[in-house]
Amino acid sequence: MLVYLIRRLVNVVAMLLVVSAVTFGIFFMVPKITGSDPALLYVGKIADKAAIEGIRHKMGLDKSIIEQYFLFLKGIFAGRDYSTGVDVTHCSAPCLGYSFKTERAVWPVLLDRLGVTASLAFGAAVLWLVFGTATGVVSALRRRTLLDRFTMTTALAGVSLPIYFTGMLASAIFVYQLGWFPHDYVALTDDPVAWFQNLLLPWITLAFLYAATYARLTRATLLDVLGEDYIRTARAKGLGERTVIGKHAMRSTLTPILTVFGMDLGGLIGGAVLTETTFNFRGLGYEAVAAISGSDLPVIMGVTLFAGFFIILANLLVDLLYAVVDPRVRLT
Amino acid sequence: MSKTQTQAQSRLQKAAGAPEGFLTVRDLRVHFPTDDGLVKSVDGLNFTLEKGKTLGIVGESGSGKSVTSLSIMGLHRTGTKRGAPQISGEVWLDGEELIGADPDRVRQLRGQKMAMIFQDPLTAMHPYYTVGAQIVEGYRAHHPGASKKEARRRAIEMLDRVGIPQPDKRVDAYPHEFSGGMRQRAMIAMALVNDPSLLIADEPTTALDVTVQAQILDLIRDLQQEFGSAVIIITHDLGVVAELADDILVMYGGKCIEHGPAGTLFDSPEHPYTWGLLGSMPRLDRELQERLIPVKGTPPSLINVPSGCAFHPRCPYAGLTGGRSTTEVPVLAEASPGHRAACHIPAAERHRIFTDEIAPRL
Amino acid sequence: MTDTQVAAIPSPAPASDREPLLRVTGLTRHFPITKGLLRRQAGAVRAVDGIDFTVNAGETLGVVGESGCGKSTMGRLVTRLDEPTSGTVEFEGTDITHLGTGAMRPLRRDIQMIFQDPYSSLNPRHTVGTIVGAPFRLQNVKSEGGTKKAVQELLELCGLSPEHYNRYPHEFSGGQRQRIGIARALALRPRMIVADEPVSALDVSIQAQVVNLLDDLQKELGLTYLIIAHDLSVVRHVSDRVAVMYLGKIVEIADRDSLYKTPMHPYTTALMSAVPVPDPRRKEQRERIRLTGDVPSPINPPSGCRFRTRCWKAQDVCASQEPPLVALKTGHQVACHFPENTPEQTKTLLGG
Amino acid sequence: MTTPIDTTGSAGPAETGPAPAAAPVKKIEGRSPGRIAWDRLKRDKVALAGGVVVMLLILAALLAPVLTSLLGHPVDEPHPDQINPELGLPKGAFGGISGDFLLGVDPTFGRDVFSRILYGAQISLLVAFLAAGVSVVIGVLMGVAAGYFGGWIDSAISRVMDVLLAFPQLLFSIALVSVMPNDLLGLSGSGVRMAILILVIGFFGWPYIGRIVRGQALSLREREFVDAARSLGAGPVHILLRELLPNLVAPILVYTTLIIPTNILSEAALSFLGAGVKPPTPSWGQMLSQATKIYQVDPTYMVVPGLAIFITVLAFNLFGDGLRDALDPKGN
Amino acid sequence: GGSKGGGSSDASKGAEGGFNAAVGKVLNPSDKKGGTINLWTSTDADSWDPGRAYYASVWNFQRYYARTLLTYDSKPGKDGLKLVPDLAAAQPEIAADGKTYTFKLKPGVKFEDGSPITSKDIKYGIERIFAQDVISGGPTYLIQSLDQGQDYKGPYTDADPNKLGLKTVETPDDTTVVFHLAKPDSSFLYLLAMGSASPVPQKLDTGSKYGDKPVSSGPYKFKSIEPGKSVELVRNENWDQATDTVRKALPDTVKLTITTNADDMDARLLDGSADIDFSQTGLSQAAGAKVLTDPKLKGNTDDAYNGFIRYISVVPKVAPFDNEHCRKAVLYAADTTALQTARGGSTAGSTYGSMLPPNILGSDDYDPFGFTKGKPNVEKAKEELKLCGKPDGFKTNIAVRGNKEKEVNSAVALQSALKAINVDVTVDQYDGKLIASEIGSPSVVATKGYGLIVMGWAADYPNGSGYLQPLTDGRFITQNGNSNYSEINDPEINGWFDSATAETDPAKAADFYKKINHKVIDSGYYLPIVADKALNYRNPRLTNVYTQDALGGEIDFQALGVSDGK
Ligand SMILES: Nc1ncnc2c1ncn2[C@@H]1O[C@H](COP(=O)(O)OP(=O)(O)OP(=O)(O)O)[C@@H](O)[C@H]1O
Ligand SMILES: Nc1ncnc2c1ncn2[C@@H]1O[C@H](COP(=O)(O)OP(=O)(O)OP(=O)(O)O)[C@@H](O)[C@H]1O
Ligand SMILES: [Mg+2]
Ligand SMILES: [Mg+2]
Repeated sequence: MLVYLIRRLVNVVAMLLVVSAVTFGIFFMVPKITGSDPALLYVGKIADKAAIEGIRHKMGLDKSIIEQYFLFLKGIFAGRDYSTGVDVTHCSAPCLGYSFKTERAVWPVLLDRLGVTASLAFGAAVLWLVFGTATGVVSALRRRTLLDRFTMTTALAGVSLPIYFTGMLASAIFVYQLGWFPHDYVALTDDPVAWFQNLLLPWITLAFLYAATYARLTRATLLDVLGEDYIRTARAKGLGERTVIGKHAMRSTLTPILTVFGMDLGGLIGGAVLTETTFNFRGLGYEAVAAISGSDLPVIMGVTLFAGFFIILANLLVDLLYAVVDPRVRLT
Repeated sequence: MSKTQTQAQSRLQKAAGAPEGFLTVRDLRVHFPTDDGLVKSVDGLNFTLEKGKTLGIVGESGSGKSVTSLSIMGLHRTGTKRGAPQISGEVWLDGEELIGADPDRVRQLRGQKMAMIFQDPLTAMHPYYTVGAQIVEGYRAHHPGASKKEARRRAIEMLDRVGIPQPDKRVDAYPHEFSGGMRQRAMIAMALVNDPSLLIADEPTTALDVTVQAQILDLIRDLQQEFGSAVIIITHDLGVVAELADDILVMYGGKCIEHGPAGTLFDSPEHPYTWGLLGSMPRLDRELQERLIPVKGTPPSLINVPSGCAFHPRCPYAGLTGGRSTTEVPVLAEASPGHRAACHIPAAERHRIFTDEIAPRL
Repeated sequence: MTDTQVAAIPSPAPASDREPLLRVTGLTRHFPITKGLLRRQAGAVRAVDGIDFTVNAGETLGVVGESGCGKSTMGRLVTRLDEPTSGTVEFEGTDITHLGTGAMRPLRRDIQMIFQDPYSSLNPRHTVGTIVGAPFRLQNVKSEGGTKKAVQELLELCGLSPEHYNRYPHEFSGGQRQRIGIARALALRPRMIVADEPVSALDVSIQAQVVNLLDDLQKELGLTYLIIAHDLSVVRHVSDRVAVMYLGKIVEIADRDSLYKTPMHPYTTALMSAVPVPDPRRKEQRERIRLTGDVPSPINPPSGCRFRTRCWKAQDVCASQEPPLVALKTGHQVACHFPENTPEQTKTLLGG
Repeated sequence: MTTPIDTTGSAGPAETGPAPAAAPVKKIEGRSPGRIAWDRLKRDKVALAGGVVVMLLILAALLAPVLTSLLGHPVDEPHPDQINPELGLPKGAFGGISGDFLLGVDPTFGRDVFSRILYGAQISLLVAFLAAGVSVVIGVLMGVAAGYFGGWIDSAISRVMDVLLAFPQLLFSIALVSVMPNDLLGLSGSGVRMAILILVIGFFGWPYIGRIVRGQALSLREREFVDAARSLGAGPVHILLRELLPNLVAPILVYTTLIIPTNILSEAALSFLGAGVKPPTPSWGQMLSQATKIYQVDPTYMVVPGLAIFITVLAFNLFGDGLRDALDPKGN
Repeated sequence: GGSKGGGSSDASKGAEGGFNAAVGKVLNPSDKKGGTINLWTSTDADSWDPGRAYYASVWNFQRYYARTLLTYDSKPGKDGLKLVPDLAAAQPEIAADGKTYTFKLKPGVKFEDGSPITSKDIKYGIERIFAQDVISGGPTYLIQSLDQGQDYKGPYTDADPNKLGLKTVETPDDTTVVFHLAKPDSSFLYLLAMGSASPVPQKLDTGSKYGDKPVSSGPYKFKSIEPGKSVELVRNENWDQATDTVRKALPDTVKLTITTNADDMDARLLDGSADIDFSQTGLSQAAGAKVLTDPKLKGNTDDAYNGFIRYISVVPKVAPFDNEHCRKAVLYAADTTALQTARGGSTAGSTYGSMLPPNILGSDDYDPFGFTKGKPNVEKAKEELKLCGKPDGFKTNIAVRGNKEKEVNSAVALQSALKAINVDVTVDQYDGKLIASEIGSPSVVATKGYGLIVMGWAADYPNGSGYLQPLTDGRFITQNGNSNYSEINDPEINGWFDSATAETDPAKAADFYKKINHKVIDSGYYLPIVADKALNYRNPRLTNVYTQDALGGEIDFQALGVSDGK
């Protein structure tokens, strides 16, 4: 088990290295191919050759890509120093880079944004997990009834709606027409009540999308499980239907759902790009889009890696969880 | 719709009074409505089984053996939902009718008075719970007063009884940690934990090797002798029924075509299909046959069951019935005491064919 | 007729002058168990662990044994669907052990295979015509009258209707599917057919049809069979000689009658006595030998004689020394330190 | 070998029994697997409805020029008379919907939304289909290779899929699209963007197909008909193409129809985030993106493309779901 | 809608307001101190370091905390274009050759830490911008003006012990600064009025991090800066009203809230919980529509010129625009109303006839092509096409920043207008971040055949040279980051610039700029789309509201007060 964990962690690191190398390669190579100079983005209206050279040097762009990548990695593990002109500012490990646009280390900014994204993701996750699985279960148990057809059609509709559309629609109705919800992010630590009120609509919107997926998934899985021999065995033992469903069927149903859940949550924490853009929440996704439109490469790199980290971490956690839930899985 | 019908019928039957036998199945019909048509999996099945006796049900794949057993156990889906079979007829267990009974009552009986062993013990056990937990669960479902500890003691005792070594350790193992034979033993332990008076074993050894099969068959026999329960053993292996059964019921196309004491049935089978079964089997206990005597053709569709005698398209002697076999459904008729067969061929003719043509080649 | 047939076949003993059709020596197949990212080998499933046997032209060798003892693996090695770890497979004196796909292709005409599962051995997306015609296409065989005609003849030969040419496998019953598989195997007129559990997935009544078909085809076409099965009665019915496998080894190999009448290896005895007999009256009288426990894992087979952990006759020597497969009687080889029914022992154990 | 062997057994007297007539194999005789699926699909009214809508959409997209000339106005033709010059919004109520402008006009230019929706459908469907094509080609090749050859090939391909799935895809896509050069491979303008969109969406989509195909190939490889082919001397190419591929057609078809709506959503999302095709080429996501600025005062312009996406995606999903049920051997 | 003025009873109702009430005059003049100004923005500042900022609103905001030798007067309209002494005690002494400027500092001016502001701090502040690798992003005019071949790299790498190695600026004593120019420059004083010429105390300089906490020389100092969230200014106790004739410093606190949600910000503006939009780029289209259709709300808005002219460069280096008639054909065929609508309608800008914006001396309503008539002149355009020798039209490309929706719309609008004369235009959107290497690179423009380029320009300092020189002076053409997209290199124009620069009288200089402007338009190098306006909402409770022309027509933040004292 411990060996497994260590191996998996090594694996996680390896995956992150690959992700970072690919991201790094692409974003640092592309300007070379297209012939645009990232340093140009940092000068004022009138570009002066010497100034560009200076900025290239400051950003380390005058080094080879390998060297740059190596420095980047070094920053992650050991931290890095950046000159401010008068002295140096230390970007401590894990230093995901330093934005010359905002003169800030990327990592603390991401941590800060994470609060927004995590609030959004976790709140929505609770909602969709509860409602999604509940509807899925009801639908599976009332299979082929009107209720089933109705919920499944709604679910399919939910899957088919782009979140920015539902988000806008919901905002148009509930925020601007009815004025039920406020519309700007407030940190939990600042004002829990406002935090809740402000997040409610994005939660519901996001949860609607995912709940639909989960309802479908739950229904399909539960129906499969209900066809399993061991469910028949449980009934043959004379167990009540409640026990059969609640204990035997649900346990097997929840396992794959938790897997998907872990992955979804991991992905979302890495940046709920569309939701944050729709609701103008300055989370990781929003930050990333902003960084992309501002060509703030260190931030793009940082968010990509950060998000990749969460996805991979979710992968690992899901695998571990699976091993806990399913005794047949041996972690070796 | 079918439910009301069933209830109406059951009320009628209640009036008719409980039959004598411990388990009596009367005119059991189980029909599955499907997209392709109505699957008549079981179509008018009758039999009686006494306590302490073993009934073997044999028949080809798809002849309705499993469906019958699930009906007795009340394990089919019920209600008017799609996919649920239409069940009619009666199943009397120890004076109680089950088909029309309150599902909750049937549930109470399940696992307590009647229990079942399934073919594939690996898929029939929940992979996430320990073997012990699954036995304990079955015990406590019918002994609500029993403490966890008590139930666990009982589980260990049962595992010991079915011959699992180190039961106090193995009780905490998961099904996948058992070998096939051990799993089937554990299944049996689970089924017997409440001392059921009826045990149904649906192909309990098909998934097992011969040597392990022999162990399991011995175990079932021993346990039956010990507990005196009624046992239904379902299989397509005539050898297995011969080992265990007192009575044998041969099913074909959802119907019983022959039913009688094991000895009689092997000695003087009445139905051409039974002859076919016996003739197709290479046997270790006999001199080597030159050729096997197969039943030609393929099993019937249960949607478009052949008219008249369902076996007639495969029956080499269908010509001897004067055309009745294609038009008239044969009824089970007593051939000798306790031995019934459903065949249009005149009894005398049948005996002649058997003694002259079949028996010498078996 | 069986007796006559056995007699008709040149008896194994003087066969030294004639090369057997198939000769297998020291055949071994270990499946490595790998671990971790680097695919480090952590052990091996010793599925087939050094077996020798021969099959003569025109005869049928049956192979029995419990699940997992390596029967199928052996069959796949012989047909070169799998590459042995060591040992050799010779077909008509040619060593085919390590031939590549291309070099093997011509030989494929001579060795064919019938598979166990009639549902999975036919590609559900191909018509019967395509399936049975595949050998012609793959081996580039042109038959006069065209492939279609040849296929239809084959179908008829196997008791199917030529009209089935354009149908799909799912439209057939298990027995019919198995016939399609047999027709495919026969297409190139092979010398030898390896059949892995050809009937165990079938219902008894259908099983007999297929067994008879195999029988008839052998007579008609002079085929040589290597038939793998776990059902001792079926094996007895179809074989001339029978090999009993246990945990990757052949523990006994003998003429059919010799083996069934006077089994020498305790495992064979146990196996036979475990077969349920379809005769209610005899169930009380029979003397049974009941093995306890399950087959040990082929990853860690017991030392010495592999059967010793379940053997009632086992002694110390069994744990330390592996018994060699030796002929204790003409045509009867057994690997046991304490064989039963040896010629010296009384042959009266089995009565009538 | 002139006499066919009597295989039906000769237990009975030869003269008895009618001709075997191959037993009653029911009436499903003669139906190919595809036929069976079609028969099942025909019974699924909802899926059929989805299919019909899909066909209509494709038709509408193909006939966009014709329909536009019949019912609308040229796609890029501005109608300043429809626009309030002070506000830049349609003069008429409901986004300027009128007999002349069936779905209203777009803000700023007063272009015919009906035409733009139709031409947008061309873009959406083209990108979605071609991207699906890219995913399918790569996914099938990789999946089959991994599943069939196993060993290190499988490990390597699976790793690549893991890494790809660990990428924050949306983020990465926007970033990638935004750094891609303007002209590429002789294409320019909207063509480049579409090509990039197709490649990016297609590329990130392949692991999903790849995994499914790999799983299928893995299980098919174990099927005995593969051994049967090998025992007849078939090489890997024959086995892959003739034996495995026909069996993969069903899952590939299903997942293609199911990946298309996902692609439509991806294209819309990227356009929404400003990384889609460039104006004046119309696209649904881009229209929604424009609508974000005015949806509080002119919701029609948001609702129309939103519904277009919704209907299209829903139709594809319904059809894909139905197709999956129809092709699923487990289905009743 | 309307204001939720709360309990305030007086002028805050906005009765005295009205549309454009703060344009050209002071609305609600008042000396009432106290309260908080609530500025909101949906775009964070580029930097609070005066040396590194380029956003107009940040320059405006800098007047709260960064004083300069001279600054623009607190007056509405053209009066605000005048430079008045701020840190300087008086206007500089300019040597007769026009090349030496001597300033005397006011006594008693202090930084927020109480230390006096000396001439060295001024010099140090100017030196910082020479370190473009550290202090990047801000205007660099002073480098061009003062480096004069020294190749000075800024104080951080300065060998001079006091880090005051720039030779062209002398600080003979703590209150005197002397600037030596290479040649006379009538724009020089404007450069000194930029925040980038504000004093920075060397001991408190934190280099590239200075923007985290700039040291105040003005009436307010930073209490907090939370990037992306908020900024708060509080009174600087060490600022002395007596030393400052420009600022009234009415509020106690100035808060800037940065939101990502522009809709939310507009909602807050309209309901009064925000006072004014910091970025002054105008209400969103939705809010604009709401405001304009409600007379009461409209009364709280100003729609002032912001100094930008949005234009399309016609590039003579790209055929067939080497032919003047082809250029003119495009200009005549352009539908300026459609172009105006594409930018958001009449509130977003007026159609305009030439290339010198209305707030700059020398501008007039010259309109030879009739752009302000708002109608294309297709007849004339076709005539020109014939003269050009392309009666059947031609093909060309229009380059536009992909991330600027209004510019894309403009390109599309021109594209469709030119169809009338068979000119087939391909819209080519490039990545807006890459201006410098796309349209800013003449070779790229040539290879990609960008005959038309959509852009906008506002002067960094309000005179003709600040506006026109980068766009039209041939000597300003660079290989990267070029702004003279039309690559106009006309000796006559260049000469006029020189004359204007040498001219110390702004009015006379303005005459030259007028000539340049007319010539540029006559030659068909530029198609002005609109003189930009921004429809901004102001809270009726604000006092001393006026738009400052030198600050890009923005409301002068530092003058604002609140009537309700909150
Ligand atoms: N839920 C169901 N829906 C439709 N048909 C069913 C259902 N369950 C069983 N059947 C059909 O009923 C018939 C009898 O099935 P049953 O399982 O009883 O056969 P069996 O005799 O047990 O065969 P086997 O030996 O293969 O287990 C089969 O044709 C089967 O297809
Ligand atoms: N590809 C493989 N990789 C690893 N182990 C294998 C592989 N194929 C077979 N084995 C193992 O080799 C042993 C022998 O398998 P084989 O299939 O030959 O047995 P068998 O005698 O045919 O059994 P059965 O009667 O169940 O078909 C088993 O333990 C099996 O698990
Ligand atoms: Mg069954
Ligand atoms: Mg096998």
